[in-house]
Amino acid sequence: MRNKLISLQEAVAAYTWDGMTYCNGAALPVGSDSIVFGVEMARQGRKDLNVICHCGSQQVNLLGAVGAIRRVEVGFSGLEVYGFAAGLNRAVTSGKTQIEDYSNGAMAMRLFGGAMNWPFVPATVNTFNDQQYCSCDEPDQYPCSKKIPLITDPFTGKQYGAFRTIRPEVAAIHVTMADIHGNAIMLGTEWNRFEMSRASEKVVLVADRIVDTDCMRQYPNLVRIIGEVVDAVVYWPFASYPQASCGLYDSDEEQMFYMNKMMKTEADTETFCQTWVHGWHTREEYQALIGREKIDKITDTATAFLLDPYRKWIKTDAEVEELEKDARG
Amino acid sequence: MRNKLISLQEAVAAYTWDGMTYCNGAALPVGSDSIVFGVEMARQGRKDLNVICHCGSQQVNLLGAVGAIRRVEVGFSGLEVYGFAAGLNRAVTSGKTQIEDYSNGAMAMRLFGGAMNWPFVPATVNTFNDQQYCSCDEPDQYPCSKKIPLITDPFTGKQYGAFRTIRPEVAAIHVTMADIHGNAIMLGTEWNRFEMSRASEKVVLVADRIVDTDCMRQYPNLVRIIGEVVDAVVYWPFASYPQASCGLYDSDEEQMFYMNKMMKTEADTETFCQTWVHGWHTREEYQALIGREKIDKITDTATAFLLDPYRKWIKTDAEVEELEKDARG
Amino acid sequence: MEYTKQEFMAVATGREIRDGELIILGVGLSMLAGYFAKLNHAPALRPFTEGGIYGATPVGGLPWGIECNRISANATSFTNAIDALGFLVASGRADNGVIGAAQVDKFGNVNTTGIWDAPPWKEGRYIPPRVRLNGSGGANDIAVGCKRYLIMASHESRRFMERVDYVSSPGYLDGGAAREKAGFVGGGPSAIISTLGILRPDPETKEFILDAYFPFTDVEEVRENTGWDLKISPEVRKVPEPTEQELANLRTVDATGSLRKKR
Amino acid sequence: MEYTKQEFMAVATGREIRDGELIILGVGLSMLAGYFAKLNHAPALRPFTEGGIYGATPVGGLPWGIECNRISANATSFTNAIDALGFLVASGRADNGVIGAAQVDKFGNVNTTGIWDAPPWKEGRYIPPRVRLNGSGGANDIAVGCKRYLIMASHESRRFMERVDYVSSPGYLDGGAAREKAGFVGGGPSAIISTLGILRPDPETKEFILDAYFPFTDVEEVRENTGWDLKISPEVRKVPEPTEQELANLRTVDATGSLRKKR
Repeated sequence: MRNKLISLQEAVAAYTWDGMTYCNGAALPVGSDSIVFGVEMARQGRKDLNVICHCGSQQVNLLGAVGAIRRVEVGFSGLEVYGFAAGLNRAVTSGKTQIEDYSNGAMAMRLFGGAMNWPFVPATVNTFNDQQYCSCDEPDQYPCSKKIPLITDPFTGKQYGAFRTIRPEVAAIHVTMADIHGNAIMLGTEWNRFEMSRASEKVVLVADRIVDTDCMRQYPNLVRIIGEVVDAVVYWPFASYPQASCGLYDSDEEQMFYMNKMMKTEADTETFCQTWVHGWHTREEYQALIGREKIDKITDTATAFLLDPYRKWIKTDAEVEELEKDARG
Repeated sequence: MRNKLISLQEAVAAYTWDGMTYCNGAALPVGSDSIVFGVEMARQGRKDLNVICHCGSQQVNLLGAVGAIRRVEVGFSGLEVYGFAAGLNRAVTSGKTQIEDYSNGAMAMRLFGGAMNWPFVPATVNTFNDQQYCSCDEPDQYPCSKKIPLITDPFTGKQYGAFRTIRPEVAAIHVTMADIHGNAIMLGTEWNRFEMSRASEKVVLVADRIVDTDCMRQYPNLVRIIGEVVDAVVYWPFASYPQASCGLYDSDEEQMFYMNKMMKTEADTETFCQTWVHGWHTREEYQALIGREKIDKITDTATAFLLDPYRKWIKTDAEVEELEKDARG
Repeated sequence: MEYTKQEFMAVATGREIRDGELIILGVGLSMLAGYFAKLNHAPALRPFTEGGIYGATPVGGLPWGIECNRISANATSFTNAIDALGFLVASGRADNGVIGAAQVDKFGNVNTTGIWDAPPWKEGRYIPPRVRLNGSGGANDIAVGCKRYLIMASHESRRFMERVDYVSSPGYLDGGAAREKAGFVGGGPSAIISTLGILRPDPETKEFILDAYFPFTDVEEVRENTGWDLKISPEVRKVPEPTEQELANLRTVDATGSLRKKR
Repeated sequence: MEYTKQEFMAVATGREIRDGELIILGVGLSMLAGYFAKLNHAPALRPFTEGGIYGATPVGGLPWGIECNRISANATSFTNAIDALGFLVASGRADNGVIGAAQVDKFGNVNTTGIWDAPPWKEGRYIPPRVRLNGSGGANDIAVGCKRYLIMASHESRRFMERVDYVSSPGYLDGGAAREKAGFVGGGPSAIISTLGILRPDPETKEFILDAYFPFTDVEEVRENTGWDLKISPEVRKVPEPTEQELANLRTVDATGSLRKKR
């Protein structure tokens, strides 16, 4: 398979566009997510996005705060112990962003159904309550009959709901390690990254580390995302910052609170973006911005031992740069 | 969690019964399967079984040959390059065993739906052909309307099929490595063992190796079967013999052909069983029967390196015996 | 003894958790209550998170989220949402769960989605909320699927409402047989543990009534802080103080003292 | 040049496989044809098996099965049947697949389930077969889902039938627009490669007609060994002999010579 390494800027330029259906994640707001990809989307000024995610995380918080999101389908939009997502919520309450609520389980099942190319999946959750009755797409109908319509089980005659399945146009998926072909290993829970990688028409991986394919051959059962379905691989250490990446770094508590606080107003968002969206271009600049002290702190994680078996296959920055050159041809 | 080690004989005595719905596997006929568990079921004279498997393997071949199967739902009943399953086929063509055909994909999806506790799963395969039209449960109706009934997609109005989901009473699942709590690692393809472990009411693991739980803590992403859903763990090296176990041993070509040849007639099956079903009791006796030469040959496998990362956590036979004693209390 | 209301709520919730249960825990208080129970009286508890973290206990204090490294450092398995929320929860397999509530009503319906001036059910249409909360996350799956589950909420009359603005996670819906009619596989909420006491559903009407109150309050104060006409159990009792052992165990789990900082 | 009919069939099938395709391979001939293609002219082929073995090439000869260790020794990923047969195949994502047939009819419907004296469609009821075969395995999923697929079968009139006893894997059903009406996501079989030649579907009627025959046979022999009134393409041609390079490549994949032992 071909070498799929591509720069972050090129990846966003090539695989995202205004008005698209974009899928991110897919972890919880404190963990693994392709945050840096969303930041670059903000930098390149993407707008009118239809976002699919079971959990928004700081990525959707930022994209919401800068007004890039037309509509979002979500299971959980908050930041867990870090609070409500101030930027996204500002967009939602102002009416700028339409929000369609499902549960986290429902989002996973709908992606599963999309990966299967099923017309719908049976809904045993989200029914007979406001997840079913409220739809931003049909605001004038309450209870809504179209969002999660009722169907009859042909075997028992009982009534169940039906979820619309999801086939995103593009998913940007954060992984711990990838090889240049797009085979990837995730440490920590997958959430629905496995299903997402199969449901999406295009898949861009955002990897904290690039490893040799020999790593995959030693641990094929860990390779849950396969090069066969991946279009591009972006190498970006701290891709999930300020959130965590299992085995590599913890969430940056200070930055998590600071970022969310800045998302509260348009003006503060602007200030935040000057530094954190527009104030860097390269991996080196990004890490310089985070700062050595912070990096030392967040990489001192209790999960570091989980990376040990794979360290010998990890490419150095210089090696990855060579591979990136090869990929450009 | 408690120590769930149990002897093979006790496991079969405690978790199987005449007339039950039993799920095995779930690999293909050349690979991973809980064969020794089925052999012990034959030894204990289980009968009238309703068997669920996507691939029968030599286990269902034997159980069919000894007349233990009333009905089997299956995706593939053969032995791949080793030929048709002579014992099962004898039972099927004689009318002793009813066979309900689905595709391998359908069996996996139906187990997935069972694990979800969904009433049915949409069927985009197996429809408009004889998998849908023929049912051993409704032999007088052709085309059968009840096996894979048609349903209407509430979103588009198009017609699809609906598969009955599966919730087996007991599954005996072969795994490469398990700890005493029932956390397990599979090397090689999972087939549908992940879904099966969640769909079944009771789960018995049949493990080629017992490892320390520290192995699971180093590789939690590999632990796809969790102690939380497992009832009992049987330690049995060469549990999949004469089929293969990825990382441990190849299929025994000679025995695969010999066994299948013997299944062709009732008399030869009887002869085979005298040695291979009734002729041993302990792990040691079983390995003695296979013989040192064969063991040396089949364990000289090209996949052996896949086991390397886990070897340091593997318990010796003596250590497992101590743990088995502890489990008995 | 010195403790915060939040600590008492965590201990009281933990006491509701039985040894051996397969239980799904959410972030924050839910996790603290669950791991407190495991340490305190339920060593065989089988806790997991909705992303599929199994066999883990938190290290270094309250996890910031359920995929925080603090809950990932000693897991025996990492799987995924399909597994945890689907196979184990939505399926009806999990014994118990713990969810939080921004609003809860007298039938145990929970709102974590938003606050409306004109709630959808009253307005007959859906408009953006005045205050956006988080959405249901995995709580809807837990509320529908778990054999039983526990609700934790701060006891204030603006939160304990006759009817919540939006049902994110269904309790007993309109009460009586309504939940049964909906066909949910799980049994519904078995208790609401608040910062003031414990409410349990009437077996027939499914209306939550006051079963017990915390030692630092009384029935009247609980009623005053409840937005519906709260019924009191004839056997209403005072919840026993946390023992020193219980508090010590709670604080072992809450190593960063997150529950001590709040009121 | 010396080769067996089976070897020619494998080479001819391999030639149908295009570089870069995402292709699902079954056991036996199917795998040999696919890996021959990868070695010979399609280095960017992306083959996988129905159990979810990716990135592998066989070692030590023809794998005994698709979970044989011979195909598991250098994989880049092992997943599962839901992934391979569901996400990649039934979904319509895979470009190509190769299946075998015990019986195949003029519309490319394949039977691998059983042989009946009174087939279900004729009898109007389902009774056990006289000869039980294997069932569809993953072939039904492949036949329904792959963008296109190839059928390999031994060319004998008892196998090339007007109508098969049992449709395990649907081709074009009753021909014409029948498959389209069924709504299958995949496009149907693009060729039947037999031990005597290559049949392709008429674009309108979907009836398979003889497109080419192998050098060691002729049109008449092919017709004689076909159980329906086989139509011949006006452009019918002789299939070029395998080159030495092709045979060498095939035999590299078929290291144990399994195709040389058979006739």
